[in-house]
Amino acid sequence: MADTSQKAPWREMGLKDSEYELIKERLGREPNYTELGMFAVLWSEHCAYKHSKPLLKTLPTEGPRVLVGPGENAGVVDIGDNLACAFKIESHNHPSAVEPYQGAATGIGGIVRDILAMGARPVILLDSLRFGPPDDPRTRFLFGGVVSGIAGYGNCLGIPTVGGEVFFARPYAGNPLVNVLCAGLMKHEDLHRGGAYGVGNVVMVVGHSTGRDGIHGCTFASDVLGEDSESKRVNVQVGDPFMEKLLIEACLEMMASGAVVGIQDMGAAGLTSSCAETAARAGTGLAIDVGKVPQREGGMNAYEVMLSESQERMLLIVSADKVEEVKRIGAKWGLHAAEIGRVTDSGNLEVFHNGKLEASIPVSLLAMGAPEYTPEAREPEYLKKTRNLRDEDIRAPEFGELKDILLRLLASPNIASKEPVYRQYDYMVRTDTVEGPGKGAAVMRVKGTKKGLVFTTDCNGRLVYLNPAAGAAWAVTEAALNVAVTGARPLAITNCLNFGSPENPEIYWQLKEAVRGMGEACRVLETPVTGGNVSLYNETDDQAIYPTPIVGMLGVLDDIEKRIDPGFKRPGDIIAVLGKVWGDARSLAGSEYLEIAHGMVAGDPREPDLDLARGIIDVLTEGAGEGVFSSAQDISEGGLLVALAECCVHGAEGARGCAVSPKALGCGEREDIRVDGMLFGECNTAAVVSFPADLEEKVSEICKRHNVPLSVIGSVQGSSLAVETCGGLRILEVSVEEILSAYKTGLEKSLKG
Amino acid sequence: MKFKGTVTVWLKESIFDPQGAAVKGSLAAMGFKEVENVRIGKNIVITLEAESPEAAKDLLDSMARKLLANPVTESYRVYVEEEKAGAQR
Amino acid sequence: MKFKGTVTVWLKESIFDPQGAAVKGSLAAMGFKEVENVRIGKNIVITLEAESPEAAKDLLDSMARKLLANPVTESYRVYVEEEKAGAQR
Amino acid sequence: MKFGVVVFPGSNCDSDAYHVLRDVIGADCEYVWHESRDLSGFDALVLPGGFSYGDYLRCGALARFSPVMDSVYKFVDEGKLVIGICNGFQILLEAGLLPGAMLPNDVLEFRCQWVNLKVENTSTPFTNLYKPGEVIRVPIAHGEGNYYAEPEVLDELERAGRIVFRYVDAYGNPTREANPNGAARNIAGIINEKGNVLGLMPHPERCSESLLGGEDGRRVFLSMIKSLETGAFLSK
Ligand SMILES: Nc1ncnc2c1ncn2[C@@H]1O[C@H](COP(=O)(O)OP(=O)(O)O)[C@@H](O)[C@H]1O
Ligand SMILES: [Mg+2]
Repeated sequence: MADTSQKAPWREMGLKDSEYELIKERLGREPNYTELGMFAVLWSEHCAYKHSKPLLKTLPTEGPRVLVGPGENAGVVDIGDNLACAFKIESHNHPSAVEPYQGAATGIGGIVRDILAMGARPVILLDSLRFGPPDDPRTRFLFGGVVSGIAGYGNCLGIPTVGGEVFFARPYAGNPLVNVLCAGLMKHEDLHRGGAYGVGNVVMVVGHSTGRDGIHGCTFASDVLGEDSESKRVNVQVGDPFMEKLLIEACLEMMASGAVVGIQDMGAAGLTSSCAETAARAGTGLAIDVGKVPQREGGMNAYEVMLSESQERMLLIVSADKVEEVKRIGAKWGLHAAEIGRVTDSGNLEVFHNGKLEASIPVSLLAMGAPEYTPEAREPEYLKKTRNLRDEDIRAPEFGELKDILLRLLASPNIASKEPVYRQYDYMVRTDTVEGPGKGAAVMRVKGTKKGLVFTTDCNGRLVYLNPAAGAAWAVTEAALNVAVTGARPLAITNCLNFGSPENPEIYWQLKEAVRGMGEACRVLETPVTGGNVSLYNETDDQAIYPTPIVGMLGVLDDIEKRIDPGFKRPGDIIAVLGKVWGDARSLAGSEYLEIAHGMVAGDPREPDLDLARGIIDVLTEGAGEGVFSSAQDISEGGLLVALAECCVHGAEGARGCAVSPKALGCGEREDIRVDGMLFGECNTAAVVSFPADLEEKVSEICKRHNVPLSVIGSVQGSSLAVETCGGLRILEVSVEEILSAYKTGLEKSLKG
Repeated sequence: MKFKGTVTVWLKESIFDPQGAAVKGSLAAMGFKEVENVRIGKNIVITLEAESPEAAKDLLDSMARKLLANPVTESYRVYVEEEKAGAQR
Repeated sequence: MKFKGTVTVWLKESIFDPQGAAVKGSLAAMGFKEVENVRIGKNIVITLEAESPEAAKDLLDSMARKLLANPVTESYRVYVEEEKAGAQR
Repeated sequence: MKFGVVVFPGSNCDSDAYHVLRDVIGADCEYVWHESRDLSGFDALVLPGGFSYGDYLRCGALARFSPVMDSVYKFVDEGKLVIGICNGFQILLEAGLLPGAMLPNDVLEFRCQWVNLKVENTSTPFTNLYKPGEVIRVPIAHGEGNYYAEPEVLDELERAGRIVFRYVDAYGNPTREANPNGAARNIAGIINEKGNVLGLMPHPERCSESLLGGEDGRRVFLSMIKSLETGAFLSK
């Protein structure tokens, strides 16, 4: 072992001097090199949440439906009928920036194993992606690689990728975001936990062999490993989806056999984190021998085996008398299932290499002893400028320009159809996809029940950038409305907090504010946070990304036959807005319109009216249950006009046009209203619905009951989208063909440049 | 002059090659017990115009670096030969 | 004796190779105007035990025929060299 | 009468086929592990979609050497019914039970979408419940469905009515635009000479319930049952 007192190897490993001192003090001695490596990975921001834990504690995590909250591998929610849904979102940003295909592919692999670790069968994937400007060649390379990586891995697993997001903006150019959500289904009694329970139980590694991949380069010290390890060092892992598919089937079979006491995926920090976390959860210790871990290449030392991030492996804690059964199932699926140690009562993680003790650390210190930081928070300078957007700063467009603006918005890669992405994903495998990607939230049936599960991911980073608390609340609200416009009730969320460096006070302020806004929205909408992931240090050359707290939401439809979708259904149906459309300059803050038509990212987004959002959700779910609505769509990117255009795009044959007048929304009554604000404003707590004329009274009665304003703005008719002002002047008419063409070809065109 | 360049692209040695492993397994199941290891790479054959073998090699090298191989996970090699009319591959 | 066998697998000449065409297109877009044709094949490297180079070649040929190449669309070639300990690829 | 759904390592539409056969249609159905060699209890087999052996090397190439395949040859010889869907079709090609081979989609991307298919031959055990020339809507999901065979083989398939499904537009024309992957002559599915082995890239099991957006695929399975019950279109 190298003498660690000579130099400061912990610094190369990413530990601060103060953290090293803390380790020494708590351990009562100097850690050896292997131990130091184990601390370095487990005390990294990624594993220890050093900068975010104090904030995360403020999020609401409880609710009558929450079976398992944050702390386990994934949250679990009761969906009735003795069924439960495990779901979680996770980032793979940095690996994807280096090698987009493998980075995205192994991102899928990782989140799928998290869901598997809860005892659930992984059945649904969503991908939430952020890239730089589409005309940048680097973006095209990253975009192409990420999408085919998700397709390559997810399709092979046979888990449908049923939804997601793609958003392009300059701040993501050097640092794309790749967040993936996985959900799984199980019966209540199948729930498993990641705990190393039962002294004497056997520790097993199942799945792939362990190689040198993923051991972070900077943690190597050449004097320890020798010259030739230099060439062997690879920081990108290559995914093997075939192996993962076998791993899923094998682990589900092992769990069903009753052999598995505890189970944990091996993700970041591989064996070190899975051993430390399982033992810490159970309050036990583990003694393992790395010589017994199946290895891909010979001659790996304890340090390498403990830190390897080889993919497609799970750690199992198995009843001593069931080891043979686990081995038999492993062999059936052609997988390693190796006994590597035992659960002990020592409270320590003891690592042997062919019998020789290489490391011994208290698991509580390793898994829970990392310091927590509450850095300085300072309101960012840029807000002074961006907040200061006045009415007169936005040139009001001529009526004659509106059509062109609408078509440009529809063709904007942030709004245009994402079909070029999702047609590469097998979104139908498993035969449960009732509403796949393309229209809004995904609607999945649950075989054997009448139920539907509804999933969406949402976050508009531009809004969060301009007002972190409001933007994060909007992410929750938009997700909830996306779910509700299918007729489903939002149940719970998972989130992935993508931010820059928390050591920058302005970024920490963004993080703090965003968490506050998210927590507040979740409390009012009664959608607790069941888990998630934090990804910090997303920046290149001091250019931080837009703060992007992505919300993944789960909703439930009691009767899937009663679902609704955004497409207009019948000519003659009444079109109305539920909620409030502000229509003023402020509602244009951070809008796609402001960026596309005026080249501005500015304004101070209002906070969503959460009580109103709650009311709208009640109206939508109740109305859908009673079958009153023909269609429903929330208002988000692109505002009211784009929402209407989307209702046309998804409309039934013969019901693709509409004529509306926003008069009923207060146009002409309020001084501050402007046409572009009315048509393109995004920060509105509102949804567009259509319903047969004879149901108006009923709809209005439901709205009254929930205190939700209902404004009739027009009807389904013709084959174009037509808008009139209060004066009756037709200010815009666009044929549905033009709408379709802009919307369908926008993404491909912008990527081709 | 016309050249036939071949760029062979491989996953770096330390990276596990799932394809190779699966093929090895099948070969073993088919009775080819003699097989110790299998790795699968790409072979990209490019016919091109260049002034000299060295120029051709430089061009191919640059194509490999920029497009044909991903330096993070792959390594490559470039071979050049003069293309004879009607030559057999 | 230990051998390193290489089986190269190609789409038959008569079959259009869309991948090769796409790579050619990308290369042209990147400014490599000198490129006339691109074809992409597989390179399968197999280390194996055999009594002699001929025996190794026969084994590899049989693997290629049965598994490594699809005779409907692909042709293959087999190369054998003795594996020297520590040899570089 | 009993269906078997073969499970290869990496199959992932096995449970979909099983679900349709057992829960939607109510047929007797069982999974068959790829190492099993006894197919004596079965009248019809489904080789399901997915990524058998990761589709490494070539789609279907490694699965073709699974132990169960020896018995599948015998099963076919006995005149029993085998349907290969997507990856199952690729396995049948690799196994030589159907002629030709698959190339990567000409768009060089995986494609998941609904397509229109024309049922070209309704005198088969798999299509006898369709109307001749009927256009149906069925999903595809594959990266390598670009069917290839030598021109003589294609001519022979045409002549013998062995092209069972073709990609067509809404009006039944086999246009270039209607062809999602570049398959020769818009071929989506073919049958063997004897008429008891069908391979097709589209997924009938994904459109056998109205909740999933269409039911056009169900009659493939119902046709098989009818044939088995009545002996119609079965060779001996
Ligand atoms: N990366 C992606 N993967 C799969 N589906 C996507 C992706 N991006 C967008 N979609 C789908 O395209 C549709 C429109 O996306 P978006 O405008 O973000 O929808 P929403 O209105 O639901 O917020 C949704 O159905 C969404 O699931
Ligand atoms: Mg949206």
